[in-house]
Amino acid sequence: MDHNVYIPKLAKIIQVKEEVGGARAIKTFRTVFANGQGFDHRCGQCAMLSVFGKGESMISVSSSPLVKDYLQFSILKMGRVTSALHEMEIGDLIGIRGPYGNGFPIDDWKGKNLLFIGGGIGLAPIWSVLQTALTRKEEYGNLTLIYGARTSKDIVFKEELADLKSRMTVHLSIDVAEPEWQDFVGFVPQNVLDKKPGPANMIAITCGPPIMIKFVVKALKDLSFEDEQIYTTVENKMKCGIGKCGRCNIGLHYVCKDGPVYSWAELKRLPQEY
Amino acid sequence: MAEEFEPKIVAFLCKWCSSAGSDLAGVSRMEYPPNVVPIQVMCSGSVSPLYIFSAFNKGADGVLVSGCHPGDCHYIKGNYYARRRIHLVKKLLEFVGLEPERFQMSWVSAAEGTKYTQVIKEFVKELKPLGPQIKLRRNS
Amino acid sequence: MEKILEKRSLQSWVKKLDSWTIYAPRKDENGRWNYGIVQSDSVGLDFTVTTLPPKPLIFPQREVFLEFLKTAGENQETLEVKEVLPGEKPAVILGVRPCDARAISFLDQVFSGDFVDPYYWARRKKTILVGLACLTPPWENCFCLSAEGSPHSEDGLDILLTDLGDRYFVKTLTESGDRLVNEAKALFKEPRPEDKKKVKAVHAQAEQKIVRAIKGAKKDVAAKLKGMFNSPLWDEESMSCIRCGICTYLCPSCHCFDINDEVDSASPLRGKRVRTWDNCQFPDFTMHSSGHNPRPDKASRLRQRIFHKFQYFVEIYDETMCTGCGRCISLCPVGIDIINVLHKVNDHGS
Amino acid sequence: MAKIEDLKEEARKLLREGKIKYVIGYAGASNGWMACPIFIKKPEDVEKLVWDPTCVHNLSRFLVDEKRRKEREKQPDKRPVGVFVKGCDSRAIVVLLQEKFIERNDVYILGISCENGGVVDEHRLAGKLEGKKPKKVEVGNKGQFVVTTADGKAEFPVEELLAERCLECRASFPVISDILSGEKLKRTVEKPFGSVEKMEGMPKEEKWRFWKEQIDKCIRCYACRSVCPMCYCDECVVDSINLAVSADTTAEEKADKVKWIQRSAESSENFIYHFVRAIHLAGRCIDCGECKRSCPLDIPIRFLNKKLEKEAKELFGYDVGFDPAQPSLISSFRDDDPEDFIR
Amino acid sequence: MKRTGVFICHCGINIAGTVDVKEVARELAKHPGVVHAEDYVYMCSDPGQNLIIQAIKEKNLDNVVVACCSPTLHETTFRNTSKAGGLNIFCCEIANIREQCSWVHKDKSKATQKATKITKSAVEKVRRNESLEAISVPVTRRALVVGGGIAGIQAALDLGNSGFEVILVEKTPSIGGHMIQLSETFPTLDCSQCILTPKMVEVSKHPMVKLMTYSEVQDVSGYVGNFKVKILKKPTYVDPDKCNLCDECTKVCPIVVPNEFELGLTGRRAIYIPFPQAIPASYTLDIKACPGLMPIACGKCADVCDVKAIDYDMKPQIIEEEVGAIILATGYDLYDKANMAEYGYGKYADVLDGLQFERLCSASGPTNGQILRPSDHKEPKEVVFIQCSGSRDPENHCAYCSKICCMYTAKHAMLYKHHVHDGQAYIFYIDIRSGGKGYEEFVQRAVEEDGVLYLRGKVSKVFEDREKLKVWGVDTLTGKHIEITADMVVLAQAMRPAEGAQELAKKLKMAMDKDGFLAEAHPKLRPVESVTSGMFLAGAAQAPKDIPEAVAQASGAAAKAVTILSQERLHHSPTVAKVLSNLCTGCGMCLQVCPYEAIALKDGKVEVNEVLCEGCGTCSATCLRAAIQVRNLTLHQVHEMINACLGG
Repeated sequence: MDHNVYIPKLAKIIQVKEEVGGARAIKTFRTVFANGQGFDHRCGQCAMLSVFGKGESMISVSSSPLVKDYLQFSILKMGRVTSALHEMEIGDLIGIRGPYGNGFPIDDWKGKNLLFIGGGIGLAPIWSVLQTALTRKEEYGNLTLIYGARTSKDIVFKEELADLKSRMTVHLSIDVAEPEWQDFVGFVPQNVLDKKPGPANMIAITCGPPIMIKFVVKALKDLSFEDEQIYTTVENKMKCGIGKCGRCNIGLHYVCKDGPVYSWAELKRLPQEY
Repeated sequence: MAEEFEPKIVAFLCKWCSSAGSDLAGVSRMEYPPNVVPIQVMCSGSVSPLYIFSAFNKGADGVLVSGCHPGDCHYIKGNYYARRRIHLVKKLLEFVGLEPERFQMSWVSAAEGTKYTQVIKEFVKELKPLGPQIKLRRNS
Repeated sequence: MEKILEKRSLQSWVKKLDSWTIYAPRKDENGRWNYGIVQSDSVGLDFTVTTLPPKPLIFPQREVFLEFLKTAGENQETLEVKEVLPGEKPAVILGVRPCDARAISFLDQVFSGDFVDPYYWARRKKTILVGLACLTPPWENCFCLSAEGSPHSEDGLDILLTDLGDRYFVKTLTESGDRLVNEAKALFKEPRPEDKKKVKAVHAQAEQKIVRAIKGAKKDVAAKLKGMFNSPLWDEESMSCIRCGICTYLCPSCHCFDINDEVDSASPLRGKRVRTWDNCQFPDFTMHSSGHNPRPDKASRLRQRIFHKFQYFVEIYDETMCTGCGRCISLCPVGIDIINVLHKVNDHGS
Repeated sequence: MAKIEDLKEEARKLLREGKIKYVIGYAGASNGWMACPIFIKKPEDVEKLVWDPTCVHNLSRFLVDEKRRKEREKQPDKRPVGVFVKGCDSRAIVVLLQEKFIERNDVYILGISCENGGVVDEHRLAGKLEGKKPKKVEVGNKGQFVVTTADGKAEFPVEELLAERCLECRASFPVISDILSGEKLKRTVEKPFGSVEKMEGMPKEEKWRFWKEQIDKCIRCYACRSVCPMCYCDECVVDSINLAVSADTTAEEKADKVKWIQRSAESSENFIYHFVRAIHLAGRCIDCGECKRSCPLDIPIRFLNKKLEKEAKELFGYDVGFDPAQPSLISSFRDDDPEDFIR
Repeated sequence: MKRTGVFICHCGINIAGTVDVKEVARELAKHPGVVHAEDYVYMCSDPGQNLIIQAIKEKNLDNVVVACCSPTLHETTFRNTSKAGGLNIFCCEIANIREQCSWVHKDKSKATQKATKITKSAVEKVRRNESLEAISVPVTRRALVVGGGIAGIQAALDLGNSGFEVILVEKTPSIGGHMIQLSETFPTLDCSQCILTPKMVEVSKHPMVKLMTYSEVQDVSGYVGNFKVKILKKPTYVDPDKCNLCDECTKVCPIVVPNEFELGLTGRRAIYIPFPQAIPASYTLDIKACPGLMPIACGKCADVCDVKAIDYDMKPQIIEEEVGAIILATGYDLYDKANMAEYGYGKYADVLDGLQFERLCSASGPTNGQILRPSDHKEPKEVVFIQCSGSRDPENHCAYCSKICCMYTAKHAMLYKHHVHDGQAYIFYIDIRSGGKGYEEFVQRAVEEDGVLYLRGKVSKVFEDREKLKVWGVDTLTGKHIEITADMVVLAQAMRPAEGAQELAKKLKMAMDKDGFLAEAHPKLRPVESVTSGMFLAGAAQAPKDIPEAVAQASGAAAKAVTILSQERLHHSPTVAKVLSNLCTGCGMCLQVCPYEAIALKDGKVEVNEVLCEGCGTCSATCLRAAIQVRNLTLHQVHEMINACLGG
């Protein structure tokens, strides 16, 4: 029998960066396998991270597939495993299984304009596409990012975003006004309506809290986007990651295997189980 | 010859009486077997049945709960609640056939270094012939 | 091949099978049957039905996936992760009811596909299923016929035995089946024509005796269900559900599981990663660590159970994930009756 | 056997007047001969209600669901629910009141006395019928049980079929109710703890062998705690996953959730689970026997609870489920509680 | 992962002699999360402490464990050390490897293993400690004293003299309590009024004391340092400022009722002054006795009052006060007459209780100090005193000893002899308890100088026989039946908690013992404190006492109260219970077990008053859902400690 699907490969943490502190802390980790590399994944795919003694947690890969020499994960401290991950330091070993899931159909998007709409930690899954599109800028139309967080402190990839502004259109927002804040104040969907991106030859990729996605989609529809033009990712509790343990299904879709990426058109056909 | 069996005992000692009592035993250089690892709690009344079950589950050969004598509780009546709760736990464990010797409770005051020593000596003595506690121990 | 085995020769046959661990139904003090390891001299097949299906013998409630050990050296700590595949002796399960065997054939599909489950197959490949056809329904809630099975279904089995009074009609269905017979060739005689006739007869009679049935073919039920996701039916039917795990844990085809780390020692860190059964009726099954739960109530969980068996599974594998064994009905503490629920599904809108 | 016609009439009236949300009662089941719980919202459906010796379920369990439902709903329907209770069931309601889990006006109690002593035990009946399937179980005019099977009626003296817990029941009538059918017959039971005493008699190692064999069978389907009206916690202490989680639950709180036991259904873990449940039911279990009945593997869980009920009574003079005002067993003490076991 | 530093102390050879400290350090170094482990000969020495501070800084430790002697000795030391290193004091835990290990074991390897486990379990605990700061609440720097007897007066004076405002509440019209009723006091026979009245005046004039007579405490809310008190001021219908004590009103008042002060030996009017030296010196109109507060009904008193001090429209007032501490000195009453039928008490006029006899002896009493029979005002020639009347009789009356009866009975007999030289005093006693300075000598004087006849035995019956009282008893020494024909019988009635004291205690949520006396927090170590912090006990409210004891306890209580009032803010250990409200179902079991009333139910969940909570954790063991736990000793922590103790 070939490789045992349940046995994670050991990976070393080579970089830890605190993106957000406090109660809803977010850290970004970079890891490499023994061979000094990551694995080959598609944008938007996930991996099952192990902290031995604590368990496993499904995390989306935020680094671009084009980057070969590490895998990057941005992790919100939420439960047993993620808390343990947040305690990890450079040099510590974790286990990784994957990549899992379908990922974004970026090849179908060639030549199209890409509109990224993220909220909070939702930037992580977007990040891999965004980075890829940036590196292959010539293959895509213009790129726009609309990203928001509760407060300026809750914004992830702060430095990266700063330097991104020179390379693509970036609209940031925070929920409530702050003295230093120059950009938009309000929720992400409001920012979308405010910036009025046109649907022409556009693909919108939105990730974030379910409630945000709901209203972002509403906003996009108001801006007369078609369901097929809108892509998002779905989260559900996962254990096996390979569509067998039976808990992450939305209808007959196993999010771990058939998801997490769905076009709004597909998602509308599925029951509300996420 | 094979090494003699040394029972592993966890002792929950209330801070004000029993732990102080065991300190006194130390100050008076009384000797007793090193099988007991003490855990200081504020009051015998704070010893949850979960602690006891868990200790056996994690391989304790014996568990001791020790508190102030009735009427002496630093918190007025904690040890009375303990007395009731522990009694029920003891009855339950015995009911399923765990050796009664394995779970014991004692009143040891801050002045009773000698008694503490005595309790431990007897406890260890009674446990040795029983051998390791495997009934409730997690096999790992 | 088709053979005849005198009932009295059963034990001699089993005696020959010493390279296998033999499991067969045993009766407990409460008169309930369950599989256990048996010695040849205590083998008998005069049982009704086992409370637990043979499922646990291939898909055990607890399966160790791997062991991990973290050792802290002077300055550098090392982490070992060791795969633990089951290495038990090959097994024969005697007296598998056809419904339970069919269920195992479903599990075979679930644990294959683009991700093959090594633990399941390590056991499955080494297990031979010797079925026993039902002549009378083992209990009042059997409905295998309407679940596309039958009291003498051969799916998933290596051998099917049919009780002909003083003898068993032995039909081998796979190579392993043949092998098992060949272990004790001498004991098996060629069936006489009347034996074959009798088998047909008893099989036919057995089918007559099954009283309970689900209305409607699987396709229709599946189609009906599709439109019923938001039906009030689920709330009504789940009112009396107590959200226990009986219906799923005891189901021969339910296979949902959980994966957890079990720490044996904190320092040095040593432990196992284990798979345990889990089930869709427990509230924590789908609950996110944020506290959000896509299936927050009994209704949505009952619906998931029904949909998984009679809608999703049908669409994916073209089978209903139910073989009509009737366990969930007979053992439900509050009398929730899947057949009834399906009737209501059927009558829905009509 | 008490008649429930008047209770049905009352239920009909209450439903008609919209005084109650629904009625929890017993109805004939489709899956066999035992009654099963039914939830009646419409007056015309009250007809479906039955009362016979197979009405084993403790329906007060469903008051827990009702409370959860109310907590989930935005504008909950706060009307009381009607519930049929036997003696034991009513004592469960008393404990729920004692622990302020429900309020008296959350529930309209339709009480029925087990005048002939209680309900039947499946296994004992099966034993009597040698494989024959019962169709119906009734109470005959002489109080005996009349069992109808495919080949006619058979009669059995009550004691031969009664569930063990019914034989040991000291108050087989509702101790609290809004309307009562039947007499409040106080029964004298020679051995209210007979079953437990038998086991206490066993030698230590025999006891252990017995319980080891039983507890090893446990597959942790949690039917025992799911069916138990006293196991109303949203999150059981032995669960390693937080169920009672709200937005303000911190990651640390979740990460620190103690894993008292592993999920694996192993002997050691099963024991701790059943110990914790037993000790948490001390002074709360009202011996409705549902845990034992529901157990698909017939683990006699009830004995663990009964044992502690016995100790509560004998050591501390504590009776469970009679007085909603009395402090709980473990949150009270007497200066002269026995302490002969203490060194 | 939290970075822990472990420091193992040799304590010279005290630890190192039996425990291989190096080995312990090596083992701990391997423990997850431990980034630093070292041993040193004396950790508590300055160099030792500096090691810790350095390590905290250099290895930026999150917390430290010091394996050394018992926490009772150096926990504070090392917590301050870690504080000096920049850590919260709760980031330091002590592993007791001396008293509980090295000093009690000989086998070095086993002792070392044990020390390792103890230390590991301390590591597991400290890693999960929360950083906490002491809970601090402001203090209302005023006190309430309930009861204007000698104890209450003393407490009020001590507090006032310490510079704190005091509210002294007395339910009767005058302060003075029972002591003011006494004639002379044992063992010195100095006049009670002579020694008390100056104190009464002092307290009434004291600038810091606010006197509220004829008032009752209605409700107390809040907690230590911050009590809110509701006091009911009953109307006296007489304006003390106007009243000039002309006494005209009593002359015209048509109503006569028994005089409480004289214990019914005389009567008083509906409008009255309790006794001449009453403080406040003013009259009170007893509304219960008065025919009606209106001219039509009577109104005579108002008519004769020139200064118009009488005001029928006076209304009861509720006065709200805020105080930081409360002293209860509610005193005692005598055991009810009705219960002593066998001694004819209440039936025969000449059967008196001790207080009544005091009044007879008192120069200001109804008989101006002559001892006369109430029935016929003849001088009694033979008087029988019965001790333990209602005391030490668990079957029929009170189980306890009323403590002062032996002494005052001796005094009574003595006083009687001083008044009636040819009279004979008999005392029935069970045994004589005369512990106390000069007490035993006093009793001897009674016997030797005044020829008082002590009869060891119990009186079975007292009955009237031709204007005399027959007393039947048994002399338990001789076993002989005794019959005495007496002119007067005086009963040393048992002392009971003052009437109404128990209701008050309930309002204050104060614990009482089985006899209804207020319960002290600890019978030996905290005798003047009540279980409820901030509330203190003084005088006979807590148990039968004589005057010196009552005074001493009053001063003790006052001193204790000062420990609270002398602070701007109260500081309280933060290791108190916290509620995980998601898990709480509001069953209230924790509430029932809490000894400090620190837990309350609020809309279906419990809440902890962190100031009242002492952190005993009994609630956490009681809770079925782990919904209430003590900070820094949570179930999770203990779970991990158990693990470590078992080498897991």
